Amino acid sequence: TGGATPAPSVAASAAATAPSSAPSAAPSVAPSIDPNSLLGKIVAAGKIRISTDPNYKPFSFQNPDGTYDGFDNATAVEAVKRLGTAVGKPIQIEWMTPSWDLITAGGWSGRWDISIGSMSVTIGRAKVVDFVDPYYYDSGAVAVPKDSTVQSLSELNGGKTFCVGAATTYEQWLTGTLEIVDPDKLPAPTDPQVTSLPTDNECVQAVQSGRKFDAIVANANGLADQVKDGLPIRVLSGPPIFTVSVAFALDKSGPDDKSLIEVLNGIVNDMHSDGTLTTLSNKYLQKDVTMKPGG
Amino acid sequence: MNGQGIVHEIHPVELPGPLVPAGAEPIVRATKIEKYFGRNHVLRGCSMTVYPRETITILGRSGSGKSTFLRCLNFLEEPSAGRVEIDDTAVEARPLGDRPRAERERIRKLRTDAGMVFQEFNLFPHLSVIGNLVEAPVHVKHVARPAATELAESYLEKVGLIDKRNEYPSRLSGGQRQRVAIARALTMEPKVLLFDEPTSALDPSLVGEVLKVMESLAHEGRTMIVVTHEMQFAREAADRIYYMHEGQFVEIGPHTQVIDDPQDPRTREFLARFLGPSRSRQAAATPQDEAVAPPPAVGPGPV
Amino acid sequence: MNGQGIVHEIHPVELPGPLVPAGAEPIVRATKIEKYFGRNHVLRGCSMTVYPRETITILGRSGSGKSTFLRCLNFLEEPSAGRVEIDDTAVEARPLGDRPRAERERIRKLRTDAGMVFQEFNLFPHLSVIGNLVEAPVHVKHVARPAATELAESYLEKVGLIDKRNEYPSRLSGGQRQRVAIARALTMEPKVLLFDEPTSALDPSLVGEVLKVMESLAHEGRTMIVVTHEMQFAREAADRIYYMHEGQFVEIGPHTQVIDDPQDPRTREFLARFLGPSRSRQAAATPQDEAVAPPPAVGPGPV
Amino acid sequence: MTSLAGPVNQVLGEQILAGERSRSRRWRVQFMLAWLVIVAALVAFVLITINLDTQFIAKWLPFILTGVPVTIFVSFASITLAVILAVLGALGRLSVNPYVNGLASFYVSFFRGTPLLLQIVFIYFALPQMGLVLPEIPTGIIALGFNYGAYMTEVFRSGIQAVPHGQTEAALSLGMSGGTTFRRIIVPQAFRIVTPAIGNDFIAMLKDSSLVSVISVHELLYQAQVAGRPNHKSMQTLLIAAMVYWILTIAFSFFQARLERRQAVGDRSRRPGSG
Amino acid sequence: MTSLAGPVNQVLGEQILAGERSRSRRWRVQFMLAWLVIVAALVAFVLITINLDTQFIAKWLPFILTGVPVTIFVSFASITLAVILAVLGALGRLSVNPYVNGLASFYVSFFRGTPLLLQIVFIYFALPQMGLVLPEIPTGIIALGFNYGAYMTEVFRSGIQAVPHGQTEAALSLGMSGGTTFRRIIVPQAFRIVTPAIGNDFIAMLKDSSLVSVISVHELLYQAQVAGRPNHKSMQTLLIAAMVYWILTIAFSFFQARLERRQAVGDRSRRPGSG
Ligand SMILES: Nc1ncnc2c1ncn2[C@@H]1O[C@H](COP(=O)(O)OP(=O)(O)OP(=O)(O)O)[C@@H](O)[C@H]1O
Ligand SMILES: Nc1ncnc2c1ncn2[C@@H]1O[C@H](COP(=O)(O)OP(=O)(O)OP(=O)(O)O)[C@@H](O)[C@H]1O
Ligand SMILES: [Mg+2]
Ligand SMILES: [Mg+2]
Repeated sequence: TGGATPAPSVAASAAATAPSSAPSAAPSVAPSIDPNSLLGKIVAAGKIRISTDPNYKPFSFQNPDGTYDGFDNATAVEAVKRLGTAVGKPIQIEWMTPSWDLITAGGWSGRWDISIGSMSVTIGRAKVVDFVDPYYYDSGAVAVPKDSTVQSLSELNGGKTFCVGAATTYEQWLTGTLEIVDPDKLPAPTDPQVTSLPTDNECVQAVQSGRKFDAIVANANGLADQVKDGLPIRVLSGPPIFTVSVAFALDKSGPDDKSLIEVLNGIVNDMHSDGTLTTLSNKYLQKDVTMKPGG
Repeated sequence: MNGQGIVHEIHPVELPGPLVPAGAEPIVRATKIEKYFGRNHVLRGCSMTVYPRETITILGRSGSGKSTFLRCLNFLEEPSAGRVEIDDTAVEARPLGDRPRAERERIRKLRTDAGMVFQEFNLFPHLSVIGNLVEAPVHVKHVARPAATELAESYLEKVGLIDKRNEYPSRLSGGQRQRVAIARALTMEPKVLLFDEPTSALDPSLVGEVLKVMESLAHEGRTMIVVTHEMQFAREAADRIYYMHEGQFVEIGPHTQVIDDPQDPRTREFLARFLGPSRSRQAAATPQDEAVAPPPAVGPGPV
Repeated sequence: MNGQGIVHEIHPVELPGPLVPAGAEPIVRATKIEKYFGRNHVLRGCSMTVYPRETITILGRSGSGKSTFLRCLNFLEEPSAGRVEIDDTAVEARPLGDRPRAERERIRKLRTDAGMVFQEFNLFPHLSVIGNLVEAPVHVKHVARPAATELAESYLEKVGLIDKRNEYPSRLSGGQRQRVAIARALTMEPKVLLFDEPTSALDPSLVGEVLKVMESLAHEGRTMIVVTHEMQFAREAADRIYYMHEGQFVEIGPHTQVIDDPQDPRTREFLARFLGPSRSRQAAATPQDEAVAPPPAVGPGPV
Repeated sequence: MTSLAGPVNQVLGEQILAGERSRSRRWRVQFMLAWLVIVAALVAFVLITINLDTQFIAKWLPFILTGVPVTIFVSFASITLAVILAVLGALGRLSVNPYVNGLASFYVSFFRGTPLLLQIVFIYFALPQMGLVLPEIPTGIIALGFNYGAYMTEVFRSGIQAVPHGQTEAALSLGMSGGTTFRRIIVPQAFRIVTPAIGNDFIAMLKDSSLVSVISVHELLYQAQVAGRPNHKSMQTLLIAAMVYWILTIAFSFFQARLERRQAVGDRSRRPGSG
Repeated sequence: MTSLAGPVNQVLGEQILAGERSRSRRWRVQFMLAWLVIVAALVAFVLITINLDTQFIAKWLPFILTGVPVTIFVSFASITLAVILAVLGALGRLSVNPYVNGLASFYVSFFRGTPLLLQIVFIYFALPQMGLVLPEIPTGIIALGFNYGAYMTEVFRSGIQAVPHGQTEAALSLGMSGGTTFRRIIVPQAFRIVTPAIGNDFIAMLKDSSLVSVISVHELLYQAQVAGRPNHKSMQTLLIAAMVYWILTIAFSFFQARLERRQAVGDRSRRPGSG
């Protein structure tokens, strides 16, 4: 994977003001934007409403001063800046924070324009939202309580108890409803007893408070972050349970989003190729997650 | 219903009282009032003729229909049949409602002409005494508030409560409340006053003050219809008494007839029962007591 | 407080009534009862001596402290000072509470000996008539339920309500309720019955039935203390009358004295006021009426 | 003398009764019509905007309905716990003992003063720290029970206080002890007074029990979400859940109204105004 | 004759008063002591089990508290909307018009029959489909207002019905029209009757307003979660939120109690039992 890119530390806010030294291969948008398309509406308003879930450190969180921060948010800020350049008009960001269930369910009724919030690309979701090209690749991992004797995934077969965040791909993986385009996913433990709490943070907290779960399934980076913070869990070693593309998502039932997707595809690809995403990944995750594993 | 055919006939025994000028026209004509509560036939063709300046008392057992009759007079209860005419405003029963607007207005006129005083006072607790009195003149008759206040004060004076003008009803005694209720009815300057057992809810020691006000009203020649159990009031203040039995007036006449010498067996039985076994002895007991106690009894009266 | 020093002195005017056998010991001794409500000094050293088989009536203006005195007798109201002794059970005032268990038991004994009948009946609405009567014998005296029921039925019979034994209080008239309340008190076979205006909450036409029961109790020689406004009852049934004025008994004696020939100016004023301007004329009015009506009036009584 | 009373009209009463009956029948029909129209409009709106997938619904409905018994069980168990706590709480709030009273008043203040959602989460995390690792359903029941218990404490207290003081006086004057008076005279009457409130609280509980879905209790709302999410038909499944809640509420309200009417029969006085 | 009355003991009353005062003072002190002990025990429990990070709290407290004005604003606005809807609803429920009555009864049944959380989500997504794209806060206010309005409709209705019928009769018999009677006689009395209920509903609303966090309204609970979760200190931030809710509730309860006492002064009758 591409750890070779130089990693200049760029804060999310700084990223917004950083000169886009990268070659802008984004298609210069035609002056004829359909005013009824999503892009047209955004340009007309000069504002884009981005949904994010600031309960998802290090991808998305808030600072004590209320500013939004994290890998997702920094990416969004940079992408919107480039969008502004492409349409020749600066675009403001309005952050929206509906609960995660509401974002993943689709049918946003125009409440917000786009989700830039670590949404994994699944076949099910693709039925209700349109995805932009992936901006990073996520992998799931299994953690066990620190004092657990479990060492490998196979030991969790047969009616063990699991805790996951509600409405996540990890819950879907456990319940056997996860359908992703990427083929390499490990088989889930058999007959899992699943407890789904609002986020995986609650799972860790539950373990901390003395509730007994055999394992927690969550985002590998998030779990790593929690281990770093000294929480009483241990991540099982071994290959990720699955890896999945993560992308910006737009509501399928909303206004025509083809032109916007086209522009955003260009922008995301540029941000890949000019190293911006890698830089941000290194900053927030201390590793590069923007390259397709094995790709 | 078939109201067109209703003609008010004055029954021979309905002779006007002594205060009524000869040849005066009746001010209240209630004609063949019927009232059903479901299948319960509570009023059975009650008619009443009242002349100006008369005080009428309705007597009768509990449940005989006295209150219902009084409430039919100002359509607080919708009669099942019959007609009420008060001072040229006539309204006929429409037991199934749906009155045209003009008729609803006539009912309001009729109610304005017939001031009612309830057993339970029914003062407006959120208004001061003076507020209770001026509310209706201001909002019904559209009298200017200062004029209404002046009028109200004159009636408060009459019932002896001018010093309570700014009190709230909750801070008055029962007797005072009832006097305010009377003043409230008077402030609308009604043609006839209706009283439904105005002293029954009062402590025995507070009854007197209200009866005094009512007697003074009777003596100054106001037209009043009074349902009461106060035999003494009926005897002293009523020009005529209507005795009701199971929804019918079975005896009508002055107290010298209805109370002191009832003709109808039901009236006679009522007076016996009503006064109760101990009270009925009252009249007879006094002489006996006098016989026992050596000095001639001065009676319970003041000196 | 300083209860040790309380000695019950029988005031010279507290002569036992005519039914009391000579030399009988008093059954109720209330000694120097004081009662404060905050700074309001409601009872000011009230003493009362009651002999077995006596009927005592307490008269007095509204607010003079009659109910408070009665309620102090069975400690529904804690006296501020004084002592109550009923049939050898003596309890002294402890205005600040904290009685030892034994004394609380004595109060219960005292209450069991003094049956109380309230103005508002206070029947237990969730129990049938018979349930109301047997509840206390079963749970206080631990009488077996069948025995209690038998006793209860005998008293229901006495008040003429045996046919209502399984009714619920809500389905009785006021007069019936009060008679049940009397039967309930009787079923505990108390030494003395306390009545606090037992007829004030009743419709005038229902007063008679309750007074009748009370009179029969008086005549069969039960000890009773009755607060009432029914002058007629006081006159006919009371052996002695205590007249209370501003928390003190200011006149004590038989009705021939207290009602018919009051000595104390306050008693005299009360009787005048209480009977009210119209009622005070009653005694005087009857002869006048007789003069007007040619045939000698048979009065309101039945034939 | 001529009769004072005219002939009695016997037919009139029946005529009026018939007229009143037909009027009230017409009224009820129109009332129901109004409901029908509104429900139809709502259904139309939903069909237009949500694009119901009937096949999907038919497939998942049984799964969603498995949440109903859980919802009802949790509600029943919670209301039972709440009643017990409320009786204790009300006794405490009426106690003359300052410490008992203080404890009860603290309980009421605390559980009424903070959001139920927080209480559920707290209790979920706090119980294990006190060494009590209960499964999710009992945990949810405890949280709901404590919360509603606090509200109902006040209901019970006011129910006890609503029993007229004359009842206590009558019982005491018959020689009953304070305890006997309370148990035999006050409590039975207070219970009658508070039954409607308990019914209402149960109906409210039916819906608030949906909050325990956050701690993974598989009740109605949870099941609806689980069915909807992976298939991205959340709006449809939630709508179904809403309908089920509504039907449950209507059913229980109906049941409650009948119960109250039945209770009231004994209470109604034969003659209004007689005491 | 000898005086029937003995000497009047003037000191006794003052002695008793002083005794009663000192007793009630002692009681209050003990009561507060009980609270203090319980609060101390709670704090100790929290400190032991949660391991409060004071530095973290100090850093995030301002962030969390930014939710307080939102919570208060949303609650106030919602209760205002609810009162308006409840007045209309109560009028509808009392209307003799079967259609109006049907509409009002549907409104009450529907909004009381389904969970508030679902209503918030539905209204959030349904309004834009009806062409009404309101921001989140107004949307939340509408959802809360409609829900509480349904509950309060019944409160208002029973408040209006609690005004004794004699009041209506007195007004009508003075010649007032139905409208004047309602406006000038019934409504002022009904409002007094329902004020305590409105106060209680406002306090309940303070806490239920936390549910609008799901539609991106940054009120107190939301802020607490956002501060806590990513830093793995949810318990601490939620605890802070709970404290703030509790303090708000106590403050408003206090305010409400004072208001009610003030209102009650005029109502209290001088002599109990006289009518
Ligand atoms: N609103 C009502 N609905 C049904 N029945 C009623 C109603 N009002 C009165 N009645 C019945 O009508 C009859 C007459 O009642 P009404 O109140 O007129 O008697 P009353 O003569 O005034 O008695 P009282 O002296 O007790 O006041 C009674 O049988 C009563 O039960
Ligand atoms: N619980 C109480 N708290 C304070 N004051 C009271 C209380 N009960 C009675 N009082 C006052 O004590 C005085 C005497 O009241 P009480 O009820 O004994 O009078 P009463 O003679 O029975 O009058 P009535 O004939 O009206 O029943 C009154 O001034 C009354 O206001
Ligand atoms: Mg009547
Ligand atoms: Mg009294």
